[in-house]
Amino acid sequence: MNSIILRTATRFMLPLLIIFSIIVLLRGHNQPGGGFVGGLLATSAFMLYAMAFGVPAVYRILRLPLTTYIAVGLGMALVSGLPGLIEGSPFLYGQWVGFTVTGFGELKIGTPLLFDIGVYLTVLSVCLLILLTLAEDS
Amino acid sequence: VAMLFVLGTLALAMIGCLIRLLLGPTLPDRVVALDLLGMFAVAVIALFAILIGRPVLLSVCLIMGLILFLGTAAFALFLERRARP
Amino acid sequence: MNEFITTASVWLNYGLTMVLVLIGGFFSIMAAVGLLRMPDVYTRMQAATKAGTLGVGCMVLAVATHFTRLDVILESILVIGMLFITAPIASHLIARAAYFTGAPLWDKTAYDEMRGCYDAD
Amino acid sequence: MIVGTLAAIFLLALLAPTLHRAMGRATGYVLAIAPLVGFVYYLTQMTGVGAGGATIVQWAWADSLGVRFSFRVDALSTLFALLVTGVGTGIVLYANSYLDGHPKRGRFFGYLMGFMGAMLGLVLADDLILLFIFWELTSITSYLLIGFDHEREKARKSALQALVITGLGGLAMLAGMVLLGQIAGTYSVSEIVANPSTLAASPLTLGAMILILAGAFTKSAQFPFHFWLPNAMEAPSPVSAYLHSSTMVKAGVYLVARMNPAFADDPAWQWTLAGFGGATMLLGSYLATRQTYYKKVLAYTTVGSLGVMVMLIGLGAPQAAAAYILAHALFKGALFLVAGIVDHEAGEKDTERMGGLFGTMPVTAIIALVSGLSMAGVPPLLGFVGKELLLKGSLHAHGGPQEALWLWAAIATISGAFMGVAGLQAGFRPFFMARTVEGEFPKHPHEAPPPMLIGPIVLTALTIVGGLVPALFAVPLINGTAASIAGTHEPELAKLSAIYLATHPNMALLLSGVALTVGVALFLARGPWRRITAPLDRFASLAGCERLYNVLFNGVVGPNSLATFQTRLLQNGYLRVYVQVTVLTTILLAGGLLFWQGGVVESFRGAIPAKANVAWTELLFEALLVGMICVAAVAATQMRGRLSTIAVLGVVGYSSAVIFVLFGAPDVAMTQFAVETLTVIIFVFVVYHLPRFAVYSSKPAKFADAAIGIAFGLLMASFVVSSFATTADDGISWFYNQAALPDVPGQHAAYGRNLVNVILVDFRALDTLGEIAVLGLAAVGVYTLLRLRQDSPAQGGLA
Repeated sequence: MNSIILRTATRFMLPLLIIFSIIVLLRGHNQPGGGFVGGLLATSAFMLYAMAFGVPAVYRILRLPLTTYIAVGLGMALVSGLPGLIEGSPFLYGQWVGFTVTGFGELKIGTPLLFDIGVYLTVLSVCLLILLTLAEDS
Repeated sequence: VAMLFVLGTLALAMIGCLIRLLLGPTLPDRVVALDLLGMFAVAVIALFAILIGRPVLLSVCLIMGLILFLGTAAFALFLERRARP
Repeated sequence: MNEFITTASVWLNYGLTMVLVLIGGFFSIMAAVGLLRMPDVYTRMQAATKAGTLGVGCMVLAVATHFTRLDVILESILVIGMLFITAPIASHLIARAAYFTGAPLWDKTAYDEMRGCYDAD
Repeated sequence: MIVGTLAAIFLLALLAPTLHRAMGRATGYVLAIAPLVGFVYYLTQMTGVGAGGATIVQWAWADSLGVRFSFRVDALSTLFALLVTGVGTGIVLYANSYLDGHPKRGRFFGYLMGFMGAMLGLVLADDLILLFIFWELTSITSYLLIGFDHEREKARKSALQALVITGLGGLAMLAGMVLLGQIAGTYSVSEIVANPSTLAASPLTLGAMILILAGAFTKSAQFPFHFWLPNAMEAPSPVSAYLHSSTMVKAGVYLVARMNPAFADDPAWQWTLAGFGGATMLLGSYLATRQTYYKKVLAYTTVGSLGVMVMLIGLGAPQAAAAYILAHALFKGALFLVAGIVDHEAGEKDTERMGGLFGTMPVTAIIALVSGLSMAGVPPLLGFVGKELLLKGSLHAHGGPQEALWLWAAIATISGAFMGVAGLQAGFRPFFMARTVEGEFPKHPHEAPPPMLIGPIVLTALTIVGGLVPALFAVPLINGTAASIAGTHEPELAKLSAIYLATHPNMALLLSGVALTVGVALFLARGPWRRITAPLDRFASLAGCERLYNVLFNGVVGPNSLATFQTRLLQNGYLRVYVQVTVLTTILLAGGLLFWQGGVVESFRGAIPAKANVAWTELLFEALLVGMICVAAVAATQMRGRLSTIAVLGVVGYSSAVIFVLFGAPDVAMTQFAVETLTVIIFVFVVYHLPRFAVYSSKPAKFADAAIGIAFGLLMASFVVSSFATTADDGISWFYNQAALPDVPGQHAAYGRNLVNVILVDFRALDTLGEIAVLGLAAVGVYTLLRLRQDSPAQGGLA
């Protein structure tokens, strides 16, 4: 699909969509959002790119094969559970560490956040894998 | 109270869109109808945000707006490729 | 004096949202009618997209004026911006696709600029 | 130390194939070390245990179920442990050269060691469930060993037959064990056996007993289930010698002996054991006389001997049973090994066609003769002692049913005679009598290589020594085992030395002499005897239930059987049928349950007023959206092109997203919307591959599908409505609210106002972890599937 208009639009839209999906992911705890929706958003962003520039182009941007992303995502989710274990409380127990970032005030990063990013990555790579294989194959 | 009146008109518009979608002779007609219907959905959500006073719905509209066009693009792409594989 | 301002601003904000919503509604209904009345795909498409985008745009703007908070306004501007970018692209794509797949033109079309320009690339 | 040897054996079982690749011929010797060590260890235990002592080793394993990883070594288990390890060492050495040059020898050793470990574990286990686990392990390894030479169809069939029968028996036994565990309140064998009174009290004991006996009888090839053992002769000779003579088939006898104290006074127990044992004994030994194939003769005599052991335990003659177990293991093991040697060296299987082998295989001939005579019960040997005690036990057994005593003695003598015939047939005929058939042996017969002879020589030596000088090892073992079998009441111990028994005339000696003479006579007249008994064969095979087994087996698995019918019905390749079947089953199951319990009708009445408090405009709008969804759904079915169907479905997706928003769930709305668009994309791609759209289903099929669809819709609706009816206690939501943002500081909190995501990510993170793992797997699955198809010539990809 080599319509120039689509290409120029995608070149502009892709980063925007991805940034927005990350925003949705990060604010998941308090406002509507979270790993799943973020992942889906990112997938649609990449799909847009695939439509405009073709599937091989997407593989080029992703550099690593998608299956590794799945592994990374799952790994993250798993690792985020470990601190809970070390603390002696049950696996995946939320651990929070707060530190102040100049300018924004108190910032609390916690294991659930890591878990959420893990979810985000997995969902993203899973959907993308299926879609791209379908697209490539058709 | 005027809001409700507008809600009604939007509903009417949606129904019209649906009719077109069902009747629409060619496929692109249906796709356009679907696209418009999606837009109406965004409008309804925006209106609803005003009604119940929760601005947080706006992000839902934002996402819908973005992704909606992806659907139509997919259709378009497919139509084109079916014409000359 | 400031009491007047507050009532005015309240009335203004409320009024403005009301006006915008009405306009949005009007355009939306127009889009739907356009969609129904227009003879062939292309004319329907342009009606639907133009009127639709404007209608929804106003609606979202109404949301902005209703909540006079900064973040809401910023977000609604973003939404409108996005809509204004994506909608034309979508319709462009559809038009292209429709044309290639030979959607019938309206019998009374004056002239067809596209005819010869595209070879089946 | 106990568990040490066990673990070592299992470890070697795992390493055997690699060991074999590394060391080739020497693997046998290395592997033999473990059982040898075990054998020596249990020898040292023998004296201590003889006096009734028992060492217990145990760990907590699954406390909640009350199952403990415990072993108990007492006289009975030592006897069997010695058998397993002693004969085992001989077998490993024997197999080492028997299978010399066989490509898969490493694997054979792996199975063999695996079996040895399992058998050793079985005899030592003190916990019912642990015993069961080892029991099943033996069945599996025996399946692998019988079917080792899997090219031969016959081997595979008999291996499967053995597995099916012992497996089913095992299953019944498990049920029996669990039942027993419930009655006795504990799974530890020693405790169950210690207080038979609790068992006698409860009504369930009979059931538990029968089930356990079912397991024991199938494993020890008792009367109705005996036919798998002769078929198991397809296995290589070392396997037959080890599994199907001295160890595995005795597992049932071991279990019966172990459980005897618990059920001893129960007449039902005695009668079943004596009855089945006697029948098996008679049938087994009779059929043995009909056979000419070397291993078949031995197989049927084994069936007979197993019958003897079970009968003796039933008749309450534990000492006789223990003696016979020991004697049988020794001479039968040796005879089987001899059969292997003859087959391996001379290549001939049928005893009638053999002859004059004494000249070429002197050592093997002597071994065969001694063991054969021991089986026949010729005086100085241990076999004679065993038979003598058998007759004495059956003559005046006090434990068993009194009135039929002479009956048992009669059967014992007859089968003793038949055993005699078989003994001579196997031990005397092939070596010392002239060869009646001309022509050379298939393979030029020569003496077996030394390592193959070690096993039989040792076993035969023990038979001789055991008979002449029992005090050395026979007495402590046999009396100790007798004590543990008898349990409470003290068994009177007869003198064990063969010479003493032979010189003190009594009724048993007389019967034994009669049996011997009849045996020799029958042997000499075996030709006419076989002709006379030929017509009887039909009856014998009928009684053998083999035909019943085959009919059943084919009925379930064979060509025109239940299995094929079921697969043709359900998996017939049409996707439509799969969907129909799944939907129909859900409707039937869920619907049935709902109507049966849920009382949907009341819930319908209760649901309507629930939503009174919402502004009527909202309600109106929702109605509109729902209306749109219904219209779209109906339209979707009527659509001509696939793509338009997708477009219409898009409507359904978008409207449901809006409904979610109306119900105040932005999260869900977003996800629904994104998913909807992605599904549309997926559909678009998928549709690209499908062939031209064509209406397949005929008119009636359409209506059927419609009916199913509507039914499913109704079912879902009734589910939703009934959920209204049940009072939604907000207990859970209160907890999550509280935990997410605690009003009381300090309490563990998740610091998140967006409850949906907080739950997803923090509270129920483990489930989410599971879900994304599943997601990952699904993706990989789809990827490979598509990649597979993709290798076929790919049409132009996405430009």
